[in-house]
Amino acid sequence: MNFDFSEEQKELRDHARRYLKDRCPWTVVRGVLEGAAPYSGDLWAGVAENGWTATALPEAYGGIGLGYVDLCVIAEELGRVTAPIPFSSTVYLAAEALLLSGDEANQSDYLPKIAAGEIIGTFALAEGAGALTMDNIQTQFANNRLTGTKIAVPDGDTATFAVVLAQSSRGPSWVLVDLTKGGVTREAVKTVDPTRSHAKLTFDGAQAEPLGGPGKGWELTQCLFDRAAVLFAFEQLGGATSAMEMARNYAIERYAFGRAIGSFQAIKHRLADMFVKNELARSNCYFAAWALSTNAPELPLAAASARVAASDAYHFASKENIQIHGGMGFTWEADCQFHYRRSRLLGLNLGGAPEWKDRLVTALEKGAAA
Amino acid sequence: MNFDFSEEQKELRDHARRYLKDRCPWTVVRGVLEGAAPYSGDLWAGVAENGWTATALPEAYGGIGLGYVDLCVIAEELGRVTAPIPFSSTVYLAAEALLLSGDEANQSDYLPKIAAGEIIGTFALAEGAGALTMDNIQTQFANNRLTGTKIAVPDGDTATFAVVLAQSSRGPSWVLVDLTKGGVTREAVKTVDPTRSHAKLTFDGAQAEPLGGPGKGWELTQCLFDRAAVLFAFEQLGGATSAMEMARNYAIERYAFGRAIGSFQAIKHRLADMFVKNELARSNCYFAAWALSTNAPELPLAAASARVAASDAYHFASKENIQIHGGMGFTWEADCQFHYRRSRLLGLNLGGAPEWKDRLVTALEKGAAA
Amino acid sequence: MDFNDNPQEAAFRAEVKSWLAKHAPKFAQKGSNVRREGEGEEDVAAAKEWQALKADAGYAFIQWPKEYGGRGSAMQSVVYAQEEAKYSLPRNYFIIGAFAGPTLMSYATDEQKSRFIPPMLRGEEVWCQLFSEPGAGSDLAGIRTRAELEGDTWVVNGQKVWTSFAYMAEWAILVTRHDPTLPKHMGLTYFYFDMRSPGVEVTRIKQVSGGSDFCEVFLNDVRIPDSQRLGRVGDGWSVCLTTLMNERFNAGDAYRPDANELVTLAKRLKIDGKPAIQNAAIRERIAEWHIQSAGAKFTKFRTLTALSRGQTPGAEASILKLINASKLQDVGAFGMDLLGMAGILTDVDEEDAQFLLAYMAAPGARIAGGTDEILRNIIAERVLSLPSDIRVDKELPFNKLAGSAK
Amino acid sequence: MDFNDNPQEAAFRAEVKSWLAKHAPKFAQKGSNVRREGEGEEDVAAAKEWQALKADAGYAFIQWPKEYGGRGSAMQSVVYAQEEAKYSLPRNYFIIGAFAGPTLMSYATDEQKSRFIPPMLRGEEVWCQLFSEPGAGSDLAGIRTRAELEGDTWVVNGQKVWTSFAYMAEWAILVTRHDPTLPKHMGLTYFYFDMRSPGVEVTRIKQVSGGSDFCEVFLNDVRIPDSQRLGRVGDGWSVCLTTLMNERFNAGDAYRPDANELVTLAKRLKIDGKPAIQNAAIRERIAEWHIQSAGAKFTKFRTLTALSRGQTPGAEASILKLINASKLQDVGAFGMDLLGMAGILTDVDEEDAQFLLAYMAAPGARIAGGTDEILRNIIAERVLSLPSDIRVDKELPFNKLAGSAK
Repeated sequence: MNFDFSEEQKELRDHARRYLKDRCPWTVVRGVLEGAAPYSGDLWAGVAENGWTATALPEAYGGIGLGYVDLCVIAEELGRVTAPIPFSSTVYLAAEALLLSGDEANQSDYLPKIAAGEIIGTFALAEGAGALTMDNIQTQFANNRLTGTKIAVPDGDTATFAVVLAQSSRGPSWVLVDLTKGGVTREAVKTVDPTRSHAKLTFDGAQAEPLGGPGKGWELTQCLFDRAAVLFAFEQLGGATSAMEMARNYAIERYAFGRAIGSFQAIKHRLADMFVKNELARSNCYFAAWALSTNAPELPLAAASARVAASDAYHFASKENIQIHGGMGFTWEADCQFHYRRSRLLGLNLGGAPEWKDRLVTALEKGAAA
Repeated sequence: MNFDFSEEQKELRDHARRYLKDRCPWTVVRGVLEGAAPYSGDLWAGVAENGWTATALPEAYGGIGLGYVDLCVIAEELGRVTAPIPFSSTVYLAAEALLLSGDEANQSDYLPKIAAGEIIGTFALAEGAGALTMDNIQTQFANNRLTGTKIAVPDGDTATFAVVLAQSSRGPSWVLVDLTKGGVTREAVKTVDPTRSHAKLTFDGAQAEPLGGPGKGWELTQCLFDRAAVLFAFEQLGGATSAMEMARNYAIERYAFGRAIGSFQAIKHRLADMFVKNELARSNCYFAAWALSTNAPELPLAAASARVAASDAYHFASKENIQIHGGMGFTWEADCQFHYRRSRLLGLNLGGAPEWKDRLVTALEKGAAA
Repeated sequence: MDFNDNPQEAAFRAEVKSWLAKHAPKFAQKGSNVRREGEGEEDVAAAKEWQALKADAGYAFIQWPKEYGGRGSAMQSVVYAQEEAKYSLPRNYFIIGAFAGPTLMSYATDEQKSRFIPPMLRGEEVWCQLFSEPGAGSDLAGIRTRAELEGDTWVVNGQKVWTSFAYMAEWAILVTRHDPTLPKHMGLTYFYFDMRSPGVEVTRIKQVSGGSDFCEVFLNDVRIPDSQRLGRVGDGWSVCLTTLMNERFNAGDAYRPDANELVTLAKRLKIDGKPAIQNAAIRERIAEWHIQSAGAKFTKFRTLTALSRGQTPGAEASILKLINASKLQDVGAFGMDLLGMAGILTDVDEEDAQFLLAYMAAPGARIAGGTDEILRNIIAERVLSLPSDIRVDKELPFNKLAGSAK
Repeated sequence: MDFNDNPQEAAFRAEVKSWLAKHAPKFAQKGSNVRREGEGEEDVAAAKEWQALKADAGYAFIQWPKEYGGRGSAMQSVVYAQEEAKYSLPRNYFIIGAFAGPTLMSYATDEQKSRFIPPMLRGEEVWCQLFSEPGAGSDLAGIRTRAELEGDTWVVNGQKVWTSFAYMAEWAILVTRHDPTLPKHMGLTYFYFDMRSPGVEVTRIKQVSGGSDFCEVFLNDVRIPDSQRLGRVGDGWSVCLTTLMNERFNAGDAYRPDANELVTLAKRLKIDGKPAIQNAAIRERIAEWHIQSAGAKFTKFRTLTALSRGQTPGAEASILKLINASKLQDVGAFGMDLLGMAGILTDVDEEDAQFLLAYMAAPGARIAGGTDEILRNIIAERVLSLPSDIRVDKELPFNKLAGSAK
């Protein structure tokens, strides 16, 4: 049985943890929360320099030949510190979309720049409240022109390009848009987590090109989200672990009624529950990392399980972390808010828990039928 | 504001509580659990003698002219002691069905006997696993003959008559069957709670007569269940309160690690949670009692709310009562099992929580639309 | 069993209704479920005017004894509040006065009472309450702010926190530690003092929700005459309990959004082309929250019935706050889940934004005015008479307690 | 990251597979998710025969040191158990021997070891463990069974409870209180003795689930030679910990029914004419339980990986038992809810009855072998290093403790 990271992966993790402890303390996250910059430029540059954006990319496109399990290791560490950088949009979404598309020309154009950390990319799906379905996509693609509005696009304000799901005469299709060209209006929007920037993108006959085959957009999106869900889950897992550690450390330091508050069962049992949720999430995440790295047929079930478990664990840990900190934890000056905000953001970026529970059971039904 | 029992009702409650403490200690319930008798004959006779079966019946039919709030008071006390008698089937279901039917001949025949405690009646609905719908009723009624099978009929083994929902040429209809006559086979069945007897009823061309109008059976059943749900909810509330008191008393008496286990927050906070659930259930029950007694248009919402809240409270209190008692609470000799069994029985007798949550929201939607 | 006023209540309600109909509209603002930010000076001025008008009519602090301008009736106070809630009136900056008043009534001299009670009632002076400290929240008796006697003047040093309206208050009630060598609860002494004294510094605390209703108050060599001590030296804890007893009277109203707002949202959204309200998972959640909301509402009615019958309510306020605060957090998060990827957006219509705002406000609701954990202790100990937690801090000198040096 | 054996594990697994394929079928019974009642004498005889066969092949207690007939390998023990679980073999009555053995190895004389260890390994003698008492379950050190020394013989009086297989055991390990005037943990002394001694009375305890696997054991003037004491007088607590350390090794398998059984049920049932599996509320619950089941399964794989790498596992066994027991109760109740009014029926097909049986068995699962509350304490204290509960029972003489007289 060998169901754990390898020694090399553990070294990568330790290195990433030390690096981020040094380069991404809470003050960096707070800088983005309170400042005007959409992300931390220094950290983004450093992450690229470390080669993290190139982790799982093929060497032919400037990748460094590690695999998806290694990318999961990086994701967990970025999640621990709520890194305020456009990593998930660029690496988990845009790069993965290009890889899935099979479009070699665009892969050659964009992937090396992503590997080098030179550009930001994103994926644009949502158009309004509630889940998008195959039938209600309003954004239209025809004659290489794109028209419509996409909301809550991660890093849409700073990305160079976006992969967009649009309706076409052949059905839902992916298209690739250069966001720096004409016909594109971008408007930064406020969200629950200002440490990660988002935008509304309005396309008014913007130049675009098809990606991944006409009418394939819906299935490609499902595949993309299965893959991205695993990487998001590792960020969530890292966040949940960090939130638990904050709460645990505070419970040992803080005294009330003459004793450390961690000696009260109301607190210590809640911390035990956090640990249990986190460990179950971790185990589901490991399985999903294995499925992602081996392209296993279990990926849809494993990805949904990891996402549901990690979303729940992070939500619980981040809210109870504030509760255990008491009034001080709810102040702007305290750092508890970073996890409370980020847990909700990551829990919604790929669609909410109800959608993913439904996907999980769909995969389970197929498995049970097989 | 006058949202409480009246002084007279409180006297009735105190009297009922004293009476049942005397006549229905756990040994009586255990006698039915372990013995062959389908119910406690002594207690049933005593309850009838007290006039409790006549509480809400019209004086014209031998009733004693009290109202439904008074019947709720009785129900709560019977629920506290998990009274092993055919009260709910006879009073909440059979008598209420007769009253709803508007059938004066049958009312005159049966209600005085119910008021006097001379007969047991019941209502037969379920035919198999899952919820019955208008379209899948298999029991057939034609030419005054009834054919089909009803399962899990409360007190079906001892009842003199049953109101049965059957399919007819005019649609779902209620029929009244004398269970002591030919064409009826009754088979006592084992259930989660052997202190209340249940039977499978097989009708093979049994003589039956229509009740409440042809094709009205489905709507009548919904009305009946709204009314019965309120009375069941008071039994559940009484049970939940009693289970909480058992747990609370044990937590004060039992010592571990040199202190009463009730001084550990894991225990005391769980008891607080029990109390909160019970109080919310009580408040929902009171509203439902008001709606039942005044035939208010809010009855469907109030009844579903009371049932959902009281089912949940009783389930929680009965299972955590065993947990707080530890290993001793799980032994056959301990009395914790009576609530653990009864909470599940009452929670299912009118259909499970998912059905009732759905009914609740249906009522809420109507209210919100109005 | 009904929902009707008794004759006295009905008469009082009619009187209140007609008085409010005449006077309130002038002060009523456009209502909103959600208060997004602090308030301006116009609001304060309007609030003072409204409070004075109420005081003149005997509606200011109805639960106070008649001799101090109240009506001595908890039930009438509730009836008035119910009716007043139908208007969206300027914010009540005088709530601390309502608790501080009875403390003065019990412990102050006649002269002090006639100086302070009338302007308190009329809202002419705003009061604040300097109890909690960074190191003493749930465990209030753990406060460390020092008071040292020099002649007939106490010199006070320390830091207080979670003080509502401190930035605008003229006067304060204050609990201090006069002797750290005594056991925890025995070394406390209670005062009132002028917030405009030298050495008082007030900072507003920004919260995660963006609000800044609370303040930090730093006390540096603040001098308080011994004549402004309330209760004896060392009796501070029992004076605190007098104040807190009056505070507990306020049973929280239901927070919004709640089950009904989710019904509205679910009717509007679609899942797989069908209205989300048809989705069984959403229906179950709505049902579960509805029984809490309805249960809370009717629990309040039961409390009012007890008041109406002259009885003392039990731990109902603790129950309501406990369930309402967590429900707010859960409903907020769930509403965001239903909105899907759009759930993260802040600057959208209030119908959608209310869930995010609830999510951001809820952690505060679960803490302020008694944490979930303290409320469960209260319910367990006061209602169910379960043993208190093991106390290690009752007998040792305060300055020898673990953690007290921090 | 993969699920493969390392080469040594693979070789051992192949060896085990082939041995089992040859010997197990003769002993395998018809399998069932649910064990409804106790077992008969044929089962015991078959179990003894099977255990002897395993001992001869070196598969009896694989984790024991080689010199006592084991293989000294936790990982091989797991591999064997995985393979053995593929057959439905007679019940393991020898499990207590597996814990008692290492205690004897540490504390008994060489003569005693050679007398008792071999028949323990071969299942020729069944052992039981007399630890818990009616007044001492979670708080094991609170036992009251008295041992008094008369010459070189101890006379033991008291009552033990929750003893597996006591009705058939030939030998027992036992913890007693030799001095109630010493503090709780210091007054304990540990023995082994012959269950056929005069004064031993065994009663089977019937549980709510109908099962009666556990016994009560009454000890009336039972005489035990001082030579059968294990450890020094007063060292009973640390000898207990040796035994319990070996017990914890057993990580619980997942209980059934679980999410998969609900999928099967929901495919079969209809709600409003449509398969229940399409109902979103049911899907949510299934998803929530699936992440627990899958999480538990892969947590076990992580534990096995640690074992395989020669590391010591952490608190995983506590996590798994904690979630599995409550899940069993919740899944049972939920399955009954789906069955509706028919959910109350006991004598129906196992596919339906399994939910009711789970509901009735689950309260025991939440208590036996560590209650939910004790497990959360273990996780909080051992994994997260949180402070222990305040202990009031560590220093006082046992007979002066509150509650100890009861």
